[in-house]
Amino acid sequence: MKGTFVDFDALFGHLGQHTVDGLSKGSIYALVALGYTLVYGVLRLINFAHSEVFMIGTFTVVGTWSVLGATDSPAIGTVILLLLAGLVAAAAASGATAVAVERIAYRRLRRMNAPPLIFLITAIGLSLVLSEAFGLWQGRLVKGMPTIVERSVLFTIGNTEVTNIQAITVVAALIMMFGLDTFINRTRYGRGVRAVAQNPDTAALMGVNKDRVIALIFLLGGLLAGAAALLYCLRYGNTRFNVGFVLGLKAFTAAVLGGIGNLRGALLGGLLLGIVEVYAATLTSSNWEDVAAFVVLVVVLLFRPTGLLGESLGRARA
Amino acid sequence: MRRKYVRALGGVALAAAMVAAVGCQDSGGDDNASGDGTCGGKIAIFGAFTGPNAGLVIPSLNGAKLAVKQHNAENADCQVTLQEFDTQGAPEQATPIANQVAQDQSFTSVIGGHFSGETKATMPTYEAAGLVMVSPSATATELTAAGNKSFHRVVGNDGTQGAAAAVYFKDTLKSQKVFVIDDGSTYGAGIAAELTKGLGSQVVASDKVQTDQTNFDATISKIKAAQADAIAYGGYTNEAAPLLKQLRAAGVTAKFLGFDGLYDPAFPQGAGAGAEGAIVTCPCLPAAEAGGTFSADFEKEYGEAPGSYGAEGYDAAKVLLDGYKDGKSTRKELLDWVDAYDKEGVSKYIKFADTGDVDPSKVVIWAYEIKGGQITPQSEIKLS
Amino acid sequence: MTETLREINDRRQRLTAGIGERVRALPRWQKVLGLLAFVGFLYYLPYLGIPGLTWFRTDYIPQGNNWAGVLFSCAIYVLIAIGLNIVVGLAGLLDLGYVGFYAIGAYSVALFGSTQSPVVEALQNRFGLSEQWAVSWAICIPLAITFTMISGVILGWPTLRLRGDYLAIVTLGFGEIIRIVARNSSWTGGPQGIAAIPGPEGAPSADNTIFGLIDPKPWYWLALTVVIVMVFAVRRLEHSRVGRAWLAIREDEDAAAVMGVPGFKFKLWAFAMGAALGGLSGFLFASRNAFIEPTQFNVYLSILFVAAVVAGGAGNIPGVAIGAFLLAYLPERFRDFSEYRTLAFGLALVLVMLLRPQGLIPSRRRARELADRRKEAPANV
Amino acid sequence: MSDPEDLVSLAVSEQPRRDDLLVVDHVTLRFGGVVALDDVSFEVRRGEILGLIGPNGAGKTTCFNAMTGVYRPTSGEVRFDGERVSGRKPHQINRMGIARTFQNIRLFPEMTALENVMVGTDSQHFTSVPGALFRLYRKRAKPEELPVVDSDNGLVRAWQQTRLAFAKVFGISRHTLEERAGEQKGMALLRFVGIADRANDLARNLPYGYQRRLEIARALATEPKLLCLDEPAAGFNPAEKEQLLKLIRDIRDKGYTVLLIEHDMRLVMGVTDRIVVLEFGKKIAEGPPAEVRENPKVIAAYLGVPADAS
Repeated sequence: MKGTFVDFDALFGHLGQHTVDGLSKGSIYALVALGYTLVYGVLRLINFAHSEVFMIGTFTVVGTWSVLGATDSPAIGTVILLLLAGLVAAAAASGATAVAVERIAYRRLRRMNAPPLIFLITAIGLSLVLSEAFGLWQGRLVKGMPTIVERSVLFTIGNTEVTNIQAITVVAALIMMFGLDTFINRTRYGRGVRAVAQNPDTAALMGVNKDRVIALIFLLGGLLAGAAALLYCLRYGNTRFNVGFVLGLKAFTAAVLGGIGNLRGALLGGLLLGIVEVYAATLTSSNWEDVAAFVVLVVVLLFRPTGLLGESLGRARA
Repeated sequence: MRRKYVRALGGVALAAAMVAAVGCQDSGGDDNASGDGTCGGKIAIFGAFTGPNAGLVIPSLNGAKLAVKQHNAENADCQVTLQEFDTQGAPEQATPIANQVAQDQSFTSVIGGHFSGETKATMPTYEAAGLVMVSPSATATELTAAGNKSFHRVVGNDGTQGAAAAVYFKDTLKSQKVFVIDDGSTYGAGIAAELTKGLGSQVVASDKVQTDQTNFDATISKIKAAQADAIAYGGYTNEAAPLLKQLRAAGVTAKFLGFDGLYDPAFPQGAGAGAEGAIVTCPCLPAAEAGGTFSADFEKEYGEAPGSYGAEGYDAAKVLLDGYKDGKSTRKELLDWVDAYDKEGVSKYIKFADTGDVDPSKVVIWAYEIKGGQITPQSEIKLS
Repeated sequence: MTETLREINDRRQRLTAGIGERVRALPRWQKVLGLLAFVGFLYYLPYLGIPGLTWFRTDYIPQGNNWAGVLFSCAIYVLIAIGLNIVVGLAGLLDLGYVGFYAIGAYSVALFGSTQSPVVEALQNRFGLSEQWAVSWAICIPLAITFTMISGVILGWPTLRLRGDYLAIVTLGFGEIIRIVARNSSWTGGPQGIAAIPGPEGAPSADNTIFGLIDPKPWYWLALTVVIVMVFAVRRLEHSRVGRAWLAIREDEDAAAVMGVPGFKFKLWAFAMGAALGGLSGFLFASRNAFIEPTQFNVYLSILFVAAVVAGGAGNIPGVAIGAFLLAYLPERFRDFSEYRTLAFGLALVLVMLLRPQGLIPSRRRARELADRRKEAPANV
Repeated sequence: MSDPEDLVSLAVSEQPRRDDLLVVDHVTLRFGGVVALDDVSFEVRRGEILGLIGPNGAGKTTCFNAMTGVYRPTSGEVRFDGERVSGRKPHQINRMGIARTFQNIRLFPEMTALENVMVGTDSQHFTSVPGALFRLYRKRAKPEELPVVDSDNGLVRAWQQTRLAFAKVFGISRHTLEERAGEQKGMALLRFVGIADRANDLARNLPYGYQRRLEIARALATEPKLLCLDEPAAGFNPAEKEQLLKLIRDIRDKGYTVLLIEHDMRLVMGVTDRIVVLEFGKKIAEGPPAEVRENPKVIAAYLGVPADAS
């Protein structure tokens, strides 16, 4: 056993590998963080139930695959079919959940003009209801699923191995991120979103349907969470009723780190958080990674009180 | 109008005072079953019957229930009641339950606790009340080190299991470089420390993961860097299953050994193909080895195999039930009865040392291997 | 369906409001007398034997928990809620890491008061003290309060400049850090926790006559007394320059600063006072249970605390007290539904927030605020 | 004004009257490339009512914010009573003796009118958490400060007498004295601005005119040497404006110095002693109302005719 608490050799010996690991871990954070950031950017509220939107996505993937009779490492055609089916089902389920949450709870509260704290507590309640419902229904232990895509090393740079799953995760996250960015910044719907984010009342006067825009925001967040759920299943092959809690917390941290309400901030924050965690876990042991994550958050907020890239969806164009 | 309020207030106050004076009843008041010759009594069983860790405890509860059911069927004149108290595994919930059981004189013995934390929190209370505790699954070494008189367990402690695992690594697997991981829980960290003690210099490196962790990249790099040929994991299924799955996916082929926390059908299910060939040690007898018809009865009753600590739960209840059958009906008599107990159980031969541990020579540790997604018995680990 | 519910709710609200007005109209000495009777009733609660009311005892069901023991937990939660209310309800700061202070209070008495703690053992070795030596319980009280206040200031100093939601996530991180450090460090007893934590009569033992191992009633009375003292203390703060400053900060921080309220200083005080109360409750909790381990202080608990405070009625002591009481009491009373406890709690939270966003017993201010807001909100939002 | 019952008047210092209280000394303020204030200099003299006027976008509010420490000038400085204003925190600036109201009313909506004013009086007080909790800092009580014994009920009377004896022996805590003083002064101020009848109503429930007056009362409660009013007449009808004029004059008569930012020329002309006119961030005129009214540049600015036309 090593006597020292901090093991620099372990970190710097394979720095590239740890960075790649961190990036792939962080891209899932980033995708979930986008959901938080979208809602926060428009409504200025922490959608605590978003973590369960993600959780439902993972269970949908498990369900879809088991219905389709997936087995370990199937033929390539089947793989693509399973991935597509998983993506569609998870995105649909997550998106529907997110919109339902908005319709059932938040819209009513908005009509009442309730203060943000009330939204937060409602969201906490919803989050408890959803995760407990799955805990009761699906049991509380980890649920395994078949390994659809066998891990293989795609290419090696020095002593850094990049695997196919890591590549898929990062690339998929980047594509979705930029797709969303384009959608928000270049389309008519996106303009509506930005208008509501900047000033809801003026936007309403200009003929933007606020309810529609907000539903759209929740839908987008849900779809991304569904995609994140598929990537999560590919990478980890397990899920649990409370999988959302820890991941949601991390994703929210990532969103704040990058500047909540800022799409690019969510990406940056997610990736950074993933890297910080892997570095910290390597440097000490895995049970200190959360401490490292939160310490980095506090330090960043001390010097940049609104996160790395600053907040506001409305000004996301930079 | 005002006067009415005054009178009403006064009336309420008076009523309260009277009820306080007269109705000073505490639910624990009925002390009938104290050695008046009647046979039978009430046993309290406490543990995490709900909550995230219930899966590990339910088989034990079912085992105890089965034992009581059989006893009551055979002895119509000596009925025993088993009262469940759910703690969710939390010490702060177990403490008031201990108060409740201690104060209710109709309870004459206790089965539990199931986890070390709740046991540690409640041992002094039960001891003060003179209640005998027989635990099916609290394995922390220090529980029997503090000189507590009432605590007994029908299960080997972490020290024995850690030592057995060390022997297994040395003799059976012939591992030179063992990587030790634990989940930082009371149980996991404790047993990993015992193993590390037993293995000495063969431990090349270690890592601590945390509960609900899902990504184990850092741990895997460490294992690769250490070029370990075997991995030991102290902890539960929820982290072990994803860890093992990711380990195998990352191409690590080192032998994987877990402890009784993984003696759980959900472990091979969660880890999938990756679990194949993994070893799980457990101070519990394989169903086929368990004495008599226990596992058949258990399967008939609950439609599934006994699982983790099913036999221990049965044994814990049986130790007490034998006492009731023998006419023991006070807390003192039962405590003495358990202290002197000396009989073959379904999981092992049960005879308690002074500390409350099973006589070390009677403890059996088995190694199980995951084959085809099933936990199958491999061999008994001989300690000496 | 929610509309009908709301209607019923409104009707009930009018009814209870009438009662409230009438109670407020009573002369002062009658109110004092009523209050005294209520306090007396609270002290009498562990014996609750009034026919009809025995249904409320948690040991009314066979698998039920000890009634006085549950009352103790309720009192601890109420104490936590009163502390959290200073931070969330009065000063309007969203603290999701309150459990950190609770843990620090509990660990203060465990680390310094228990003969089994590594810290005490280190002190024994360092100063050649006997194996029985440990810091006495009474000295641990100021220790716990001091440590928690200091940690409140340490947490608040850098973070209180942050805006609401940022503060929430940073405090949440703080709560996690405390737990992780407690679990991963050897000087805190690690995951094994610490046993033999002393009470007023010293280390837990069967010889203790009042605060013994078997009967939790004295512990409940102790906790209740602390709660009552703290309610008075917090009311003193509330009805002083300090309380007004907190409210002003909650209402409009910038305007308050312009009116000469040193916002940072008073926010720090709010944190420190809230932390001290959290620490005190952690202290009582640890002494009573005589054993603590890090898993008891997870961040989930702080989220539940905040939920209880808001659902009870933030800013109003009776409100937050009832919220905290129900949080501790309901799961124990309805053990029959044990598997569904959390689900039911979540549902209840959502329903309370949708139907009664101002909380169960709102502060009168807040009730009016929300009623007004509803009127203000245009129908087509 | 030496009447001890008068709680509203500002305690007049020994300093000579009519000296400069606040000096704006060659202040320039740039935001990026935009010059919001361009080398502006003027001063507010003790005991006067100074009007700061100008058309929309002239830099009135910017100037106001520079004077009250919200913005730090790019060059030049603002001095209050000889001390620099910029770089201090808002509550420190209040301590120096500058109080302000807001153009868009910013009361504490969930507090009563009296509580709002008492937040202001609190700025002169010292009780903090330990003081409010333990009340250890005690002063010997003056006879009029002692608790009264007036009840007919024997029990209550006994209690009151106990309190009296206690207060005689141990004195009265600073907290109690400050609370009492704050309440008295708060009520006096509410009477002064004419809204005492709604003292116990929540600020949000007050009518608009009352809210404006409450803001003034709250600012006065901090005992400012300089009271800055930011468009106090916005949204008022002529009758209300007339009442406001009277109130502002009363405030001056009580010894306060007033800086009035206003859009409405008539209001400014009627009440101010001197006027400073800004346009496009520059000072274009300064002087008594009659003089400023005749100033061609001012006329041009207000009528939209270029000033250089002559």
